[in-house]
Amino acid sequence: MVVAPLITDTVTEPMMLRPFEVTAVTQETHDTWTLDLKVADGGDDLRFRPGQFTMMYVFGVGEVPISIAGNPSHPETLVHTVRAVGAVTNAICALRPGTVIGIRGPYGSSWPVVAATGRDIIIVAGGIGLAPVRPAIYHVLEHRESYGSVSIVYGSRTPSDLLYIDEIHDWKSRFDLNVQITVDRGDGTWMGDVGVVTPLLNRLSFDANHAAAILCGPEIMMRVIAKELARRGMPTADVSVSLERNVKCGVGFCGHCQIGASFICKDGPVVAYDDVADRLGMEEL
Amino acid sequence: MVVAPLITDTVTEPMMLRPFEVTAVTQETHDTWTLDLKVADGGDDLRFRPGQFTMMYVFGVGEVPISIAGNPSHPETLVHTVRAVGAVTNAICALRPGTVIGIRGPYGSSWPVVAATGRDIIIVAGGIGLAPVRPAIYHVLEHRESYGSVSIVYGSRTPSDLLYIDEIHDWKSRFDLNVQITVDRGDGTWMGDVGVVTPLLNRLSFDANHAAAILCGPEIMMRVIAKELARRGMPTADVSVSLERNVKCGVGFCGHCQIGASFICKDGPVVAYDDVADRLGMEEL
Amino acid sequence: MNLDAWRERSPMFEEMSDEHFAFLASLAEEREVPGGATLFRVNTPADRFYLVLEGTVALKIAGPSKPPMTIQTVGEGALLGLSWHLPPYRWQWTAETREPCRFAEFDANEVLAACETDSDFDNAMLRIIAREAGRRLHNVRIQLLDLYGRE
Amino acid sequence: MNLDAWRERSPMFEEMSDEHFAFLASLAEEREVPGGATLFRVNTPADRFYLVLEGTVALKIAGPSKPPMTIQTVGEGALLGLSWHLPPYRWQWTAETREPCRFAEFDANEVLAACETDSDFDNAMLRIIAREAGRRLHNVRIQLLDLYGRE
Repeated sequence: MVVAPLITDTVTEPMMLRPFEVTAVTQETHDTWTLDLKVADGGDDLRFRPGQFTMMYVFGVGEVPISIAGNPSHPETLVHTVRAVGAVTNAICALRPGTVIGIRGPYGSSWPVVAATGRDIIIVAGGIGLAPVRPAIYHVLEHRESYGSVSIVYGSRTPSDLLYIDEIHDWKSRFDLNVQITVDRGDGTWMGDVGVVTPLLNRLSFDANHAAAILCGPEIMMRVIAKELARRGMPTADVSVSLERNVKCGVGFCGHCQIGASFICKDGPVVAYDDVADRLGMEEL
Repeated sequence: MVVAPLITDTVTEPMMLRPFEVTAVTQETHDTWTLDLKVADGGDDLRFRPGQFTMMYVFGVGEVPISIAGNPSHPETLVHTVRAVGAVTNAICALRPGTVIGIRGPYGSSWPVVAATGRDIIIVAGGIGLAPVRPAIYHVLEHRESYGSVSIVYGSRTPSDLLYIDEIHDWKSRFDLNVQITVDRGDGTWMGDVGVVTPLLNRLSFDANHAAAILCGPEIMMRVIAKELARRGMPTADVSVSLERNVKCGVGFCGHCQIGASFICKDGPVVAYDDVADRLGMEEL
Repeated sequence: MNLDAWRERSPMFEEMSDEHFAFLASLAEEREVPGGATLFRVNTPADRFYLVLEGTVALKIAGPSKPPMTIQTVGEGALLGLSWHLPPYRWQWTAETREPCRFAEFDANEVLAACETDSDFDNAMLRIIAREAGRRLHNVRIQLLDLYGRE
Repeated sequence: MNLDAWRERSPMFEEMSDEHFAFLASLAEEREVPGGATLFRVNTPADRFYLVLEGTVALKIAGPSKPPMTIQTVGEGALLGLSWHLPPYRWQWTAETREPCRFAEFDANEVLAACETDSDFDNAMLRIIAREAGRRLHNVRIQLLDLYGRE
């Protein structure tokens, strides 16, 4: 299976900023919000492939790259989940319905959900990393019959840091999904698992030679999971990871996100673990 | 060595509230402040023994028991270090010089620093637990020649959570003190130890049969340290711990801090580890 | 008990010889425990250990004035209990079943007696315990990194 | 090397027989390392281990886009390096001296070869490693409790 960078087919004017209106804001956790947006220039909806990102521009404050967290088959609503960690993301999280911001994109490579048709799917997310994989989950669930076993493993800091909690309950309730959730620190009421995500992989059934893994989260987590999947016989070429980097222009002009000969904004964020281990020296982690 | 509860000899009218004026406020960490206070009714300074506490009353807000953190030989300044964790402690930490609050006390038993004359001294504090032992440290340092080896072990969450950082540097610089500091989580600039306090005990030299240990911090920490000291041959009767409990009246009237047949506010906060292991079921920790 | 199917699904005993594993399995007692039960209590003598066949167990610690905190959960395929082989031979945590569980239970004294008489078996058991402790140490250290927090 | 004085100050080897400890000590090479030096790097083959005679060593981990974090420091009296005896036989962390250090250094292959030929010695080494890993596991779990944080 090849997870080669794909040319983005949806951006004709890569630097064009389009106005989007915030239509809904949901607080996910103490520092993370989900925004629904709709296009405000009367033009086409923003179509995207799972794993792609946009550049979100708050007028007068600044611009940040944020992965799209919504459903690719419902492009009429652009969904972004944002953690307030800096000036721009704080401004985004403080937006209220009716405000208009600028959006460029979508940019970047995508999760190989189409190429993985017919395979077992293993999705492992950590923390805010659930947001970039949620479009892939939507895709797989809408085409559930096209895949073998589907497993979702999600690790979080505490129970109150879990994103999309209602959806997680829906996913857990299904018989055709194996959903495993763990937190680093429980609390008095948490009855789920506590500990790192690695041991949860023992609870998954998949055919290591006919599976695709989608990993998104802290780099150390992705490395440990990739190693464990390799130990269970999975070729590392079938493991995709998403990298977050210091993306500024989104189109490979500015060089801010350059690593080796590549640009995250053009060749990433989704890459095969193979490439990452090599190019980013993740084996040195 | 006996660490029996001592009758407080300094409070003649146990419920009497005396006005104290805040003379200085120092921020220690992101959530902890140290207040200097002086008596505002023209009466005597508040004399105390190391380990004792007062009831601090913010008019109109409420009252909390707080250990005295100052120097027992300088009672002209009453020093309290307070962590802002509730309504009253938040109000205390927001006080500014010139404000007057009410003080009752001092109450409770004290560290056996006098009884320990001639012995090696081991002081182990965790987190905010350095505040209640600081008067004992002052006493020991002012009578340094009356003791054998003196060791201070202090564990903290992060480097920026260390209390009294200037004083810690002074203590570390002395040749007649063995000061060991560790944090649970380092940061990029921290060049000290990282990890739990227990292994640091290996770096202390003391005569297990002629020593006194003073422990103040989370109960789990005190228990682990007490066990390690026992493993090194120290009688548990020579180990004193300070308990924080839900003290309301300070004089054994109200029953809020009652555990078994005793009241923390009268029989504590300083008790022999022997008694605690038995009475509080700390062996069940 | 026949634990061969369990063994195939857990990588833990892959280095132990079939003979040693069969011998160990012959010492197991099957045990079913309802959810919410206390399997063992912190600081009491660690005289047993378990292989988890079904269900999840929470390792907890509590202080007299604090609510219990769950340190870690262990599920199917896990070895539960290392303290029977490590000083001071007392449980470091309290173990509570999260749901109905099925275990292979071992009497530590029986296993230790077998270790005394057969140093090869002793060696094989020690190797399992060293590796399991090492693996958990690595996991807990990663937990400690607080990976999902803000940078 | 003569490590008897060191042994007396560290409880780690108290269960090992004098003969086995003397044999182990005969395999040691004394090594002095300046402060700020990298002793070993994460994910490289773990072919050595150390007893810390003097100084402090930081165990660190880093990602390509993150500054290195110190997981733990180990000082005089510690055994540094368990990975040489635990799969996948690669260092789990990077070790960096915090100050000038003195070590007893062991060639893991030499020690493992001795273990192969003498199962009693193998057993004694395994016991040390299991206990050290168990002890550290307990310590790291306590670290994870975040005892000094707010309730």
